[in-house]
Amino acid sequence: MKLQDLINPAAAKELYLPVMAEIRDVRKLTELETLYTVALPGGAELGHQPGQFVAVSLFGVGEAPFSISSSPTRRGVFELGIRRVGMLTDVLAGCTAGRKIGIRGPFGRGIDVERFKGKDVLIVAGGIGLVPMRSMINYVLDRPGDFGRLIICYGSRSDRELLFTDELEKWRRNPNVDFRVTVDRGSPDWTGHTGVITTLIPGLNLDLDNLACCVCGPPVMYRFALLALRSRGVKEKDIWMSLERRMKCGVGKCGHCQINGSYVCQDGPVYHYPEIKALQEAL
Amino acid sequence: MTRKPRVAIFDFTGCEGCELNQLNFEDQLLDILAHVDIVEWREAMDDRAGEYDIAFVEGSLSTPDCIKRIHDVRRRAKVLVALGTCAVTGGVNAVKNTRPIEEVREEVYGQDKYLFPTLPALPLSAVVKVDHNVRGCPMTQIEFLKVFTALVMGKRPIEPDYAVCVECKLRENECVLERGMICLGPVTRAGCDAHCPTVGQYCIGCRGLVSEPNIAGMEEILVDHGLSLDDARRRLQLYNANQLEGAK
Amino acid sequence: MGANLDIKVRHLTRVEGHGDIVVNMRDGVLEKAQLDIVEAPRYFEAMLKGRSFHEAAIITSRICGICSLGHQITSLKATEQALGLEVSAQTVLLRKLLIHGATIQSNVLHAYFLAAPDFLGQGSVFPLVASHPEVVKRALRMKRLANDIGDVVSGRAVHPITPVPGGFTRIPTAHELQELKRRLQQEMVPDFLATVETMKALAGAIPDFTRETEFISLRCDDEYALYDGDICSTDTGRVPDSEYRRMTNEYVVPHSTSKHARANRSSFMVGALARWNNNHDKLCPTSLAAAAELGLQPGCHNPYLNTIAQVVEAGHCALDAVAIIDRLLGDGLKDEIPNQEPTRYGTGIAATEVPRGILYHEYTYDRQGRVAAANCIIPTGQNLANIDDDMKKLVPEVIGQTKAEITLKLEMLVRAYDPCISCSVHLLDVNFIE
Amino acid sequence: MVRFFLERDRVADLVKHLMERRTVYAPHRKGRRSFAFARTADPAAVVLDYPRTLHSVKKFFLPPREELLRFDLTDDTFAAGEPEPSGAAFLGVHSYDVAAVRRLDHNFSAGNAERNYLVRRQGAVFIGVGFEPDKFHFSGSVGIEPDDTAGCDAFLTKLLDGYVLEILTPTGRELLKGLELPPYEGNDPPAHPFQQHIYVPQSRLGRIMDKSYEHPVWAEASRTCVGCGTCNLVCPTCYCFDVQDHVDITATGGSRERTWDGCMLRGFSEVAGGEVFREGLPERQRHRVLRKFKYLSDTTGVPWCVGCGRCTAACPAGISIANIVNRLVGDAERTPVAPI
Ligand SMILES: Cc1cc2nc3c(=O)[nH]c(=O)nc-3n(C[C@H](O)[C@H](O)[C@H](O)COP(=O)(O)OP(=O)(O)OC[C@H]3O[C@@H](n4cnc5c(N)ncnc54)[C@H](O)[C@@H]3O)c2cc1C
Ligand code: SF4
Ligand code: SF4
Ligand code: SF4
Repeated sequence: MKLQDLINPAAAKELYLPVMAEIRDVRKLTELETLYTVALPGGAELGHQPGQFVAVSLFGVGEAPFSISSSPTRRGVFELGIRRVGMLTDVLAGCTAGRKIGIRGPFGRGIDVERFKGKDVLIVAGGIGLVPMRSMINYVLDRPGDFGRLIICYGSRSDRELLFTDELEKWRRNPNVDFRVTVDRGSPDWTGHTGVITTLIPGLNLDLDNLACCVCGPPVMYRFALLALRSRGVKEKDIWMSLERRMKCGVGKCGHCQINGSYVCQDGPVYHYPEIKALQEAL
Repeated sequence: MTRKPRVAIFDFTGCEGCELNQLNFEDQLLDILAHVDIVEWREAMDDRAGEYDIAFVEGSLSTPDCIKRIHDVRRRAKVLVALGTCAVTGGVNAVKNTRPIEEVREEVYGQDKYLFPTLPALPLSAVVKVDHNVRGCPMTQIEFLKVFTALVMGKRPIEPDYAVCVECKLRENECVLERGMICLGPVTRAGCDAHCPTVGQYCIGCRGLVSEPNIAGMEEILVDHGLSLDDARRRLQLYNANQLEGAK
Repeated sequence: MGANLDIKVRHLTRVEGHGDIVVNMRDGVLEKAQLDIVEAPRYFEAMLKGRSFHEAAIITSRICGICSLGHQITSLKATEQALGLEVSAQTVLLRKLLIHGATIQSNVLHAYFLAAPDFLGQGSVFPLVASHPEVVKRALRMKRLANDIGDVVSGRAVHPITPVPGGFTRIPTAHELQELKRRLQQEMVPDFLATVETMKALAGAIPDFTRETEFISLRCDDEYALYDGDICSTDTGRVPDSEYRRMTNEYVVPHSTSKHARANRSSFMVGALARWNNNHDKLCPTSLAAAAELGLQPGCHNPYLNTIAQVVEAGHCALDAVAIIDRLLGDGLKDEIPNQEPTRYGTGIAATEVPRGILYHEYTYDRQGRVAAANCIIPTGQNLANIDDDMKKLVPEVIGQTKAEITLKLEMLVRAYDPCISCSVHLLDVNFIE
Repeated sequence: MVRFFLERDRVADLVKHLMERRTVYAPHRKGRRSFAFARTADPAAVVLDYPRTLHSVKKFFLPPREELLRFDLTDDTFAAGEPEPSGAAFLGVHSYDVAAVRRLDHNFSAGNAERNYLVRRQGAVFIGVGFEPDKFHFSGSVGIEPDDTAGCDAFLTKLLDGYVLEILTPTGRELLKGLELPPYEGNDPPAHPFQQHIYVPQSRLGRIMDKSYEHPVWAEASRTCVGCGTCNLVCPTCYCFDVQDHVDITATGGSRERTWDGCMLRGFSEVAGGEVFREGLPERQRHRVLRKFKYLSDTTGVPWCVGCGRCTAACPAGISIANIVNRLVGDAERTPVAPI
């Protein structure tokens, strides 16, 4: 029997108690999304990997998981990009600098950057999926010697919903970055590419033997992005994906985030594709 | 919050039990009053107000006059809360919708039936936008307090979307099916803390249905527990006539 | 030259349900003085038809939140009679206890929250929270305890849960009843005595008006009749409850979605004042002393004093509730299962004194135990004609006053009856045509 | 192993003995036909001969509702909830419920060990009792016999005129010291047969579950399943929970509470944007059953269904997990079985 025996509670951790952090800055990204800069007490470092997340809480409202959007190379503070969709995020949208919020984490398995080192990095981000991917993008940009080329495919529903527009502009102008963006439906003055995100993939210039790719977006996107990548010859072993599931604890206890037998908050949210290929509920 | 929210309370076609239930918060009434200004409430006061932040509305809509008045309430309210099942689903009133309206009027008023105009009993949401619901017949006090504190704090209240059985289990009740009774708890939306089964009565479904009820399954359960299919449907209809209309 | 007067009070406040007061006087001739009932009809009959006997009381309790207990108990009694279901002595005692709780709660609510603001010249009870906090707290405390009787014995005060045909789905524990008794003795009785003092101080604001009318209530030999009894009229004496139709004679009037009623004259009155006039000899000494304090005399014909009769009665209910609890505990509580095996399918009639007067339910069941015919007559409907008659006498008497004063007197008059308009509209005489 | 004879009339002495030393939780009557673990106040009210309790003893270690922390909204501070070590004697527990506690112990120790559960679990002493399987029990099929003493400190086995009391651990010996009982020298009482079974040995279940994913049984079970979640909530090995904040009516403070949750409920797997990852009842039913017989078994080596029969007994639609499994078995092994 592989059941682990009862361990001493003194050695067990307080899993559910937050640290009270402070919102330092609030920047509206779009109608729905806001970027928060958060500082831990005493200037402590969060110490995260790109792709990891924290649980954010407001007392009396609740707690929810959010990806860390800033790169670990940025010190002292970290950033969260949050879309307004419900109870907690509604109230967060009204918060201003100085407000105390509870933070637990960082949680989960982020991007295994060691396995991306020395390779071209392809990021495929749909909609709010850019929020966690931005952490990796800036990480790569801050350590240019460690990685090969950076290729970014970003898809948004419309040009009005594009996130981080000032940074997008910087990426576009960076000669070391192949930055592509598309919108499902452009406004009349949109001059860029129109179409779903998968339409960007056939036109990419890829070095298939030296590539690591990470995908993050809305649930419907994964299947199609995978098909597009596979048809370009991207190897399964070179694909990672960041998944979202409902979660309540972030520490592998509450059961909500299970995909078959796997806990997204423990084994994910960033999965190596070969690991989850066999999980029927994953994609 | 700089200013206390202005609250108004209105009643349409219903038994006013929900409003009475508000007056029955003896322990919390004074706390509630500390958070808000009650500016209009016909059952308890004379004042008539102009505009309000939160309107609590009881009852279903069943006359042309109701429809006119609810539009007026909606125009003047920032947030509109449907109070009690009559307001949320049409409630018991909607049972009359299952029979031809002329027949019903004739039965009650005979040759005088045209004296009093009537419409099918409608939930508020059939006519105006409803922001939040407090369900129950009478409205569930614990849920009212939850919605109320959420609104005072400026957050969106969440409505449970699981069955009464969940709360019944959390309280470790003996299931009334075990006592040889029937129960509508398995498809009825929770939020009452399984009040009726806790005191030995079956759940009569007064909080309306969960969002994706398996009605055929529920009917089969009722038949297995001794009702005819016809009786099973009637029992389910009591609070869900408007909702089941489409289903059949 | 005679006076002209037009009063229209739309959706009268601080009453249960929707009613308008309409008065027209032209050149000193009163053309109209009436209470229009504009509450939307709900057609309860359509809901009852074909429903199982398990559901009849659940549905009729939804006629009115204020009177839900009264409807429930009356409905259960009628159903039990129609189906030949015997109930135990314990069941009857628990029901009587419930009626006491509901009567206290309703009478206190009316006296403090709906009527008292008039005596103090206020539009609602809310200003009193600041000006008379002790009084408001006392009222809330009394209501709380009265409701707790409902919560403990019937699962919930509004739309009770546990009373079902044949008994109760849950019997309260001895501990719960002892606790109620303790609070009745330690809180309710002193609060009642304080209420008498408060009302005495306010009684000066009660208009002096009399009109002789017929009073009808239940009456029985051994107690102050609430749970059951004969129908008793101050004009014609006692008849059994099966003759209720003769004592009500309902008819439709165009200005009211509720039917009106008459017995031996053009109108009659039911409710606390009628019970006082018929049954004051059965009240407990504490209540009789309170009545004397408050100047309530037997044979009282001032409808405004209905509020005072309600207060007096609340004291009796509180003390009798203690006596009932003693009997229940003395006999030992038994975990009885409701008797729901019909021995026949026929017609049953029941009458109960609910806070506003006599409530009648009559059902006929078919052989599947489904409602085939129903007839319910509620107290407010019985009072409506009496209210109109009072208004017709009152308006000429006060015509010299300002319109605002007259309006207030009329509003207070209607409120004194504590009308329950929801009920009055929702139950009408129906025989289903198969 | 030491065995004593506990005469029927002396059961109350045992309860009293325990009550003098510890808080005692034991099965009591609840409602008209049910039983529940409750704190014992009167030895005569303890029922040792019962089919199953509404909830297992899980409720003492992972309460249905539990305060994780209390917060103060006026200054954004909080205080952690203070779980207390149970330290109680749990009398009259069935073998499958003790087996379930062992599984929960694993869950709350493995990976991130959780203080709340582990603190509550401290010092619990189990005095098991044998049971007579009814039509819902099938624990024998998952390797848990009625007289299985694993995890117990002492164990009672029913005889015609009393019980055999077996002392199994030093804790048990310590606790029962001073209770003068004669030794038991008779034979082992006969075991009662199960009426419900899973038709393959436990060792073959894994392979059957591997092939079950697309099986029609999930849809068949969903015809009458109403998604009420009862089966999750009564299960002694289900541990999923939800967390919500509750605010006091004064709006100055409140608490963060966790509540039992269940994978049969629609909202369980719903995320922002309205996507429900296990959209239909068939998907949810499959997840529930595979969690018991595959996902967790794959990592821990034991089935997470302990065969107590609660989910089946309590399901309003009468859906039987054993019958579902047997349907899978039947098709995998090509043997005819009864419909679910
Ligand atoms: C690993 C991870 C990373 C995430 N990163 C981000 C991010 O960077 N930015 C961002 O805006 N959002 C992110 N989300 C989604 C975010 O957690 C939800 O939007 C948030 O929980 C909604 O909370 P609410 O109280 O505002 O909504 P609610 O009012 O609770 O509900 C709104 C909707 O959100 C769903 N929901 C509620 N709780 C959760 C939950 N715990 N997990 C998922 N869905 C939930 C509800 O089912 C409902 O459909 C992430 C989720 C996960 C699991
Ligand atoms: S009593 Fe009703 S609500 Fe409670 S578990 Fe049983 S079926 Fe569900
Ligand atoms: S208890 Fe039965 S009806 Fe309820 S969710 Fe489980 S299987 Fe479905
Ligand atoms: S799945 Fe059912 S039979 Fe198995 S342990 Fe859980 S409740 Fe008991």
